[in-house]
Amino acid sequence: MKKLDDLVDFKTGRQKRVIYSDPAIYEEELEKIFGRCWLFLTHESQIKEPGDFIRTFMGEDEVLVVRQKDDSIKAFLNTCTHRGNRLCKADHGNSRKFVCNYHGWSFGFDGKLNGVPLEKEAYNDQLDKSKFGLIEVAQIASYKGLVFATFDETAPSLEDYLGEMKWYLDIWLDAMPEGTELIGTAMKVELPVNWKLPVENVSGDGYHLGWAHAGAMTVSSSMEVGGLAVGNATADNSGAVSVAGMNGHAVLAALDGQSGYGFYPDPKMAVDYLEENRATVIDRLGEYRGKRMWGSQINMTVFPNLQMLPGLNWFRVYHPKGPGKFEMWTWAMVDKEMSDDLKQMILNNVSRTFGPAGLFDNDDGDNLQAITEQSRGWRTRQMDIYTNMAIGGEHSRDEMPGVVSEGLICEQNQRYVYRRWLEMMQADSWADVPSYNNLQEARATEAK
Amino acid sequence: MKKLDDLVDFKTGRQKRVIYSDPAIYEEELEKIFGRCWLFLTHESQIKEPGDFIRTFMGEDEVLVVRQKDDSIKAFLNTCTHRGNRLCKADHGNSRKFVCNYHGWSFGFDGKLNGVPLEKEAYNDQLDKSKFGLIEVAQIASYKGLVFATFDETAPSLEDYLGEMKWYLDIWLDAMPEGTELIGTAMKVELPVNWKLPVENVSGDGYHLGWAHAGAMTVSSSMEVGGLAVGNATADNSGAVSVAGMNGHAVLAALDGQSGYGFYPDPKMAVDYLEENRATVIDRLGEYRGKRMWGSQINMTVFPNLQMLPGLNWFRVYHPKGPGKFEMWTWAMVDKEMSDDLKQMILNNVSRTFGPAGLFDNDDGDNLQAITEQSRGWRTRQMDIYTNMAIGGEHSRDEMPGVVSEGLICEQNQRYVYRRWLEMMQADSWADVPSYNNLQEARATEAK
Amino acid sequence: MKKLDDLVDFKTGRQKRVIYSDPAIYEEELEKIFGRCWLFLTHESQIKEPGDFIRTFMGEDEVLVVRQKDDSIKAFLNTCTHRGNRLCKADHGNSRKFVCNYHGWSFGFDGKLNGVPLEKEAYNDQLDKSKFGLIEVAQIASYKGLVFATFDETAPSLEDYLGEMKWYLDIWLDAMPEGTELIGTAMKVELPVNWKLPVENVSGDGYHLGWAHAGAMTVSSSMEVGGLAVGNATADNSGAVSVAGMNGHAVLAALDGQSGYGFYPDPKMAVDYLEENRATVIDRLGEYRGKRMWGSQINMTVFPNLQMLPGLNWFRVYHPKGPGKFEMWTWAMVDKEMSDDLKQMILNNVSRTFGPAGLFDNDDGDNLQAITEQSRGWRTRQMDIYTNMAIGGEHSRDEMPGVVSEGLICEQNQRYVYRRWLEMMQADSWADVPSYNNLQEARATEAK
Amino acid sequence: MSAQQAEMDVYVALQRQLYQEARLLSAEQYDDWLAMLCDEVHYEMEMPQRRLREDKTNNWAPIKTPIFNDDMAALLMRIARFKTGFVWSENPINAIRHIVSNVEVFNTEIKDQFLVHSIIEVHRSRLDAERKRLTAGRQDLWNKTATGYKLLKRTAVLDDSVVLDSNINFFF
Amino acid sequence: MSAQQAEMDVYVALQRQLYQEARLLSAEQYDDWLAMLCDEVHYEMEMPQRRLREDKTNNWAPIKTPIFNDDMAALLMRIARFKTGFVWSENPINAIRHIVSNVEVFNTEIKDQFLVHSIIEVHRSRLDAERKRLTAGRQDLWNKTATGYKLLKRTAVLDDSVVLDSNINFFF
Amino acid sequence: MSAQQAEMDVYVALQRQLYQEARLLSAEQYDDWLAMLCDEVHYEMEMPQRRLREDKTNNWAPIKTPIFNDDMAALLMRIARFKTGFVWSENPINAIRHIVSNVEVFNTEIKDQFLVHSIIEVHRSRLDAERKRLTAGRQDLWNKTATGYKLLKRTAVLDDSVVLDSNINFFF
Ligand code: FES
Ligand code: FES
Ligand code: FES
Ligand SMILES: [Fe+3]
Ligand SMILES: [Fe+3]
Ligand SMILES: [Fe+3]
Repeated sequence: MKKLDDLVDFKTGRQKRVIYSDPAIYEEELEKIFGRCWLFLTHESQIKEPGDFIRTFMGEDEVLVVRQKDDSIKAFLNTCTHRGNRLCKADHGNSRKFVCNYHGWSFGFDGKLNGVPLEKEAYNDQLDKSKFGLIEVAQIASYKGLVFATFDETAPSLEDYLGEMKWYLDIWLDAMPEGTELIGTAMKVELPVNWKLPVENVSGDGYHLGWAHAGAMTVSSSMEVGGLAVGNATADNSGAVSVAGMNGHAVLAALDGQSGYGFYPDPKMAVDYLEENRATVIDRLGEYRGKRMWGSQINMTVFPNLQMLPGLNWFRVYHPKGPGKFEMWTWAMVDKEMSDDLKQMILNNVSRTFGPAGLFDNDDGDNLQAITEQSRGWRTRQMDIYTNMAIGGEHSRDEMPGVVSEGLICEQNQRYVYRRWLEMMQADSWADVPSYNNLQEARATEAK
Repeated sequence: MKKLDDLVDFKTGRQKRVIYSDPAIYEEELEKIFGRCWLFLTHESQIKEPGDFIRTFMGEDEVLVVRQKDDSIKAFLNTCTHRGNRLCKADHGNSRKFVCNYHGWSFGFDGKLNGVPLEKEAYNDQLDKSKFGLIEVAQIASYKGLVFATFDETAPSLEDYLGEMKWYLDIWLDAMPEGTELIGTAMKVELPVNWKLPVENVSGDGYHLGWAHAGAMTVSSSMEVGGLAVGNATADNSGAVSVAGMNGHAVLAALDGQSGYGFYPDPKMAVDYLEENRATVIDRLGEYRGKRMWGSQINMTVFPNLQMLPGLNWFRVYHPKGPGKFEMWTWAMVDKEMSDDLKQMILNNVSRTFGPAGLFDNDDGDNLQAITEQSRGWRTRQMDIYTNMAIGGEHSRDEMPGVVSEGLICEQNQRYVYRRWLEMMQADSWADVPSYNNLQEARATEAK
Repeated sequence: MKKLDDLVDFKTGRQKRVIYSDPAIYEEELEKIFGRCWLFLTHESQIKEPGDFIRTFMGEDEVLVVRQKDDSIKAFLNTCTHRGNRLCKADHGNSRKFVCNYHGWSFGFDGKLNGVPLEKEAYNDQLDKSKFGLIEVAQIASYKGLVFATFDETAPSLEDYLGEMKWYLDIWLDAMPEGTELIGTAMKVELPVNWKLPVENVSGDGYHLGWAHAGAMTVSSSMEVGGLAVGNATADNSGAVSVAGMNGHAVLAALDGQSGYGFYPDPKMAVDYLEENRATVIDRLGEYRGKRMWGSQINMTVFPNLQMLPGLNWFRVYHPKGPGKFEMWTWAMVDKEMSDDLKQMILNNVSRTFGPAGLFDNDDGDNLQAITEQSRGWRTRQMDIYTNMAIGGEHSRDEMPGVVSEGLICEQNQRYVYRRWLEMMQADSWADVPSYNNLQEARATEAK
Repeated sequence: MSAQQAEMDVYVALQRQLYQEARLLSAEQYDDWLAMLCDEVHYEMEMPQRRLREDKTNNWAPIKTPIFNDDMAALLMRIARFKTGFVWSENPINAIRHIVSNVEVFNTEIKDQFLVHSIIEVHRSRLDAERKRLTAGRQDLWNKTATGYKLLKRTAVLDDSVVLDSNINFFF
Repeated sequence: MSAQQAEMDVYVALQRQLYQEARLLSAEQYDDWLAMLCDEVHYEMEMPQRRLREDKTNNWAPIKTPIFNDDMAALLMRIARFKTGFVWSENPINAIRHIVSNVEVFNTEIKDQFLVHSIIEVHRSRLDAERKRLTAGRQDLWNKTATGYKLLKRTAVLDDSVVLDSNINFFF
Repeated sequence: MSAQQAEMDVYVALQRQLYQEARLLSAEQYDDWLAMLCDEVHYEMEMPQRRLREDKTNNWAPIKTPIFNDDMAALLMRIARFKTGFVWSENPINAIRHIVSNVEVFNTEIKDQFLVHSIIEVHRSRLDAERKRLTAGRQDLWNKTATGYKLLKRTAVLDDSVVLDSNINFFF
């Protein structure tokens, strides 16, 4: 699909609108991106006991993620190998086995086909059950609690896939000794929007906060966040950074150590927790991350569809449902050490800010839907749109990996996300996909 | 469409899931299958009087089936030849003529264009009305009360199309001297399911009964049906047969002479009727069919979309509405000789078991919908599914035509239905479509 | 797309049904017809003051039409040039500027990008705002109050595009000194219908009035209209004409000078107005148009999607929403001179006859929807339909431009509309599109 | 809010009246329905506009665009049309259901005249599987008369800015 | 119309009864629901037909096609099926809501027996984002007994000629 | 079922109260709505879960996931946001209708405190032809006070496991 070349231009930050509406491009995405990348499945804390399972999606494919007896985790296509029925209709739960509703084939939660009704009478014992176990994903792995899988056995290891992003992920996943957990269940919302638009937004769009969310910020902001102001009257980019160029992953980060709770109307309880535990975190992550980043407002994007806001404790994955539709699943993720009261307070605040009735979340839907709709008209779809803010500001910092620009308000990250999108779409296989696990290399590439 | 070759494999009973979701394959089906095969239109009993009509579908094409003055039956596309308006919006009824709502062109119920408003003033009598009659189907014919039509004038005769299936159809259509009739009106249900899935199911899937319908069987089964048991705990295949290889038509039959009413909670009235009339039936159909088959639980499939359960008195046709949608129309069919009380009792039971709120029917929808949905995902759609039960058990029996396997629980029939599907899809014309009206020939073919 | 050749045959008045349902043909229409033709945007009276705007569509593209400070009118794609958000969500109103909801970019109502939040802090003043103004249409122009635009800068001038149709448009637009105005707001209705069907209908289908609208005519007709009668029992074509061959534009006209109000139950007030002002109109338009046409039942069609009924004071535009869907927007258009009472009476009557609950309009929807649906079936879609009424009756009249046939009941106009459709669809550019601004020429062309 | 709620028996009676009216309309019992109307009845519904909250200028559409703006004569004409037998779009009958909810009844300055708020949803089953649904708010004035409650005025507001049915061959 | 409206307290009581019945059905409290039925209850819903108004001939479907045509035994059988635990299509529960409106209550010739009209809409949330909705009219006979009002007969009419759900694992 | 029905006048009064509340919410008359709430009001709606009936383990989501979990302060904050004039998604107004049905009223152990069940459907007309509809069940506690009935607690249950609107800029 060389024609893709003119759809995205990294140097100028240009995109053609058709990438948000064209069905053929979307089909290609299902194969080249969702069929190849490591996709988030669940957090280990959601499936603690053997038999605990969650039903989720990889692209449009439905999968069951199940905790095994040996504490390992497996993921299967949620479909019976006999006539293809959906195997499990529950969103999550605990089950010793999965029995198909159509003919009663019974699969262990290890995916093995254990029971076939009338195996003797009807199949004359000729059925080789070992050939009809559930279909597993090609690779599955965890990074500090987060479980990912890919359909592509040639995909690089999860560690390599995450690359330098791990340094940032650790700010949340490895800050406290006991690590993190998701609490409650997913808040699921379906939007008539192309899946790339929310990813673009959270990956780097600090610019919209002061305007699109002016109403919410007015009533619920409790402290300054990375130099943002209601109505974008002013902005101070000195205390924050945009970081990208890490295999499509990206980070937006304030550097004050507290502003993550800036959108909570009453963050005291959370801020106290930060300061009580900061010493521990500095021990584990060092001065810079422990002091300046832990607790700050940070947006983390793991390409292609996982986004997290430590501090705010917000955690979200997107499941595409067609070129103009996706489901977003949102959770609160917390440190296990937190008190039950603090966890409840955080869950309430995550819901109140970015849940289905969230003061902030309710500002974004119409904008993203409108962009999707405005990528369809015959004339409009030919238009280019741009993420060209602060082009040329990219540099590196010794204290952190990745390509850096100053401030939360800067479109560098979106440009790098779209570059990765193009790289994946144009590659015939993983062999053609560049790795940016080494910053020099990455910069070299840009130089070109 | 040679690529179809790898979509269905007769020998191993394999199918690719994409046949249940791909729009291009569906378009091909409309032309190669619904555009060529003999399709059920109505039962003669539904349109007794001249002018009686029913509005139905052949594939997605809407047709009017009308009883003529000379008692013959005609079928027309339900569309005006002027600007193409739908001609009749009623589901059925009696009408002397069909007048178009748009400009008032008036067609006799023989399809002739009789009246054109302002023919003189506006058309200056230049309109050759004989050229604007309603469009008739290419061929129409009845077999013992069942009216079929085809859009293909090169299609074989209905008799040849049904072939050896007639021997089985007669067990219902020709058992009693006065023959059969449909009572009541169609129970119509729309399902988000590919049309082949219910056909596959009823054609040969005795396997799902004990499991998928365990709840219904528990409360309403009144006698043993072909060796089935709730939960498929056990099964006895000795008293029943699966029969296929007859131009895609198939039969599933118990051989006890009563079990057709086994799913009626209180079948006494119906069973009495069987025994009172069995002598007559033996006279007409001979010992074997009269004793062992008449009254038994039997599933009959006339390729591609008509299915009947004599005994249970259930009669159903499927109208495709896209790759992932169809309407199913269900009736009760009875012997004309039956008393009004028995007919009413049968109608109530057909509705209660397999109607829109049927104890049994309500178990199938979700399974078939799930299979359809699980044929869409990028990864899942690449999966194969199998109907490989009891492969190799095919044989012939002197007492009955067709390829036979023992028992109701056996996937032979599904394999033959998909083989026919592939034959129709690959044929450029009827000339390329093999006929299996001679068993030897049929077996020879398999041998290959 | 030469294959289009067999889709429409001008000589015999034949069309293939697939033009009403095929998605590829529709995509082609968006480019070749809605992407090239002059499309109606609004009436100048709807946007009187600087900053008055209306949100409307050109094909499926959303545009803002805005009155400028210098009283000129501009039209912009209703989409932000930053990330492509919908700019204005109001249907109409008055605004000094359009501020995007996503990041607050602020555009003047002249389309200039005036304000970019944090232009200095975030864009480092590197953003060339002059390059990010709103996207204007290629050409915009007015004809006596009606504002049109085109996306094609190579399109002929509006005057040339309208050609001889102007002679007819003036019967309404230029009859009275102060000209016309739209009153009230658009009555919007969405129909599951192909957009060409209502255009065909109003362009020349006097034939359906007596039949399709028999109920409405029975209760609300107050005077004879161009020889029509309820039930099409009779018709007198002497007092009316069908006129076409004018670049796809068409006219259907009674010649009595009053029948325009024939569908108003109580037209006295309107008819009095006609006679009080007829002298003035004769002065301006001359005897023929002033006496015989002003006030008559007249259907005017401006290709491709604008239709007007002077007399009835009905005004309608169609916006396509896919091959099988469109929105129709209906207004009452009146002479500015009319009294407020008369204007209100007219608005009530336009609504009561052809509004969403209109006595007449409510008769058409089902017919047009049915034609659309009956253009989809595999067999039905292969059928041809015809507009072959009174072929050969075409002639010219010295007193009026265009190709003329006698009477309101005559399908000449539809044939010419479809000829134009084919010419536009087959043309690679406007250079290939024939002009019929000279009748001789036009006739010559037909002769071929 | 300041409006005063009607007595309970009046509230209940008018609630029942509205339900009965709905059933009559669904059953096309138009003569019975007409008997529920005052001779001076005014029946109106206007086309909604989507405008910016801050945009209060009146140079936009000073005239309201009616979907209905009927007096008794106009209502009789609509019903007469149905009775001609020529309204092909309603043959066969499109099964229709008038679903009424949120009935509120308040007193007015005028004795025996009551302000009635309600919501109506119209569900129609069209050909085969096609369905249509329209939702509207209603504000009525009902007069208590010797022969029962009679509708004096109905102002309905359609809850769509684009009408999503191809005809409105019914009343709200 | 000639039917005589029941006393206000009866009207209100039966309105509450229908709402309570709806909540019990939505909550699958079938035993509590059964306690609201007369032993001789008749529960029926038939398949709608679309026929031309002028077509009054009876050579078309003299027998009515039932969706439900149940006596107590049949209702008990349906409920017994739900209780087997083998109805896989209802596991997990499809969240269901029985929305009742337009309740009207009239006296009948029989003392303590009341004719009750109502409309019911059933909303079901199925897997993930899938929803189903069915609308029906109901005409009931309720008897006033020492142990409260009991349903004697229910005749429901589905407002679709094609059923738009894959099962009707519930009651209207 | 054992719960005891409230007196008829209380039932009718609270039915009217809920209809009035719905109209105030549809009209964005938030101050009037606030006047209907107790200061200690608790307003909650939680995200539904689809789980197997037999799966009673509690190692799944011991914490409930709230869509709303608001006290008066939180409600005031939501309303304050609407009043900032910066909520672009609600400008123009998305015509909204709060459709209330199945109101039931029961006494509680506490005098002058009533348990109220109801169903609410929210219909919104968005841009052009777009519509959204959400259905929910509600269980309320209302206190009878000198200044009328006041809402003490509302527990709503959304009838979808995936929210089918892009925002919930309104109350149920
Ligand atoms: S499809 Fe699962 S057991 Fe047959
Ligand atoms: S379309 Fe049927 S008469 Fe014209
Ligand atoms: S999209 Fe309009 S300002 Fe960013
Ligand atoms: Fe946002
Ligand atoms: Fe089954
Ligand atoms: Fe018309």
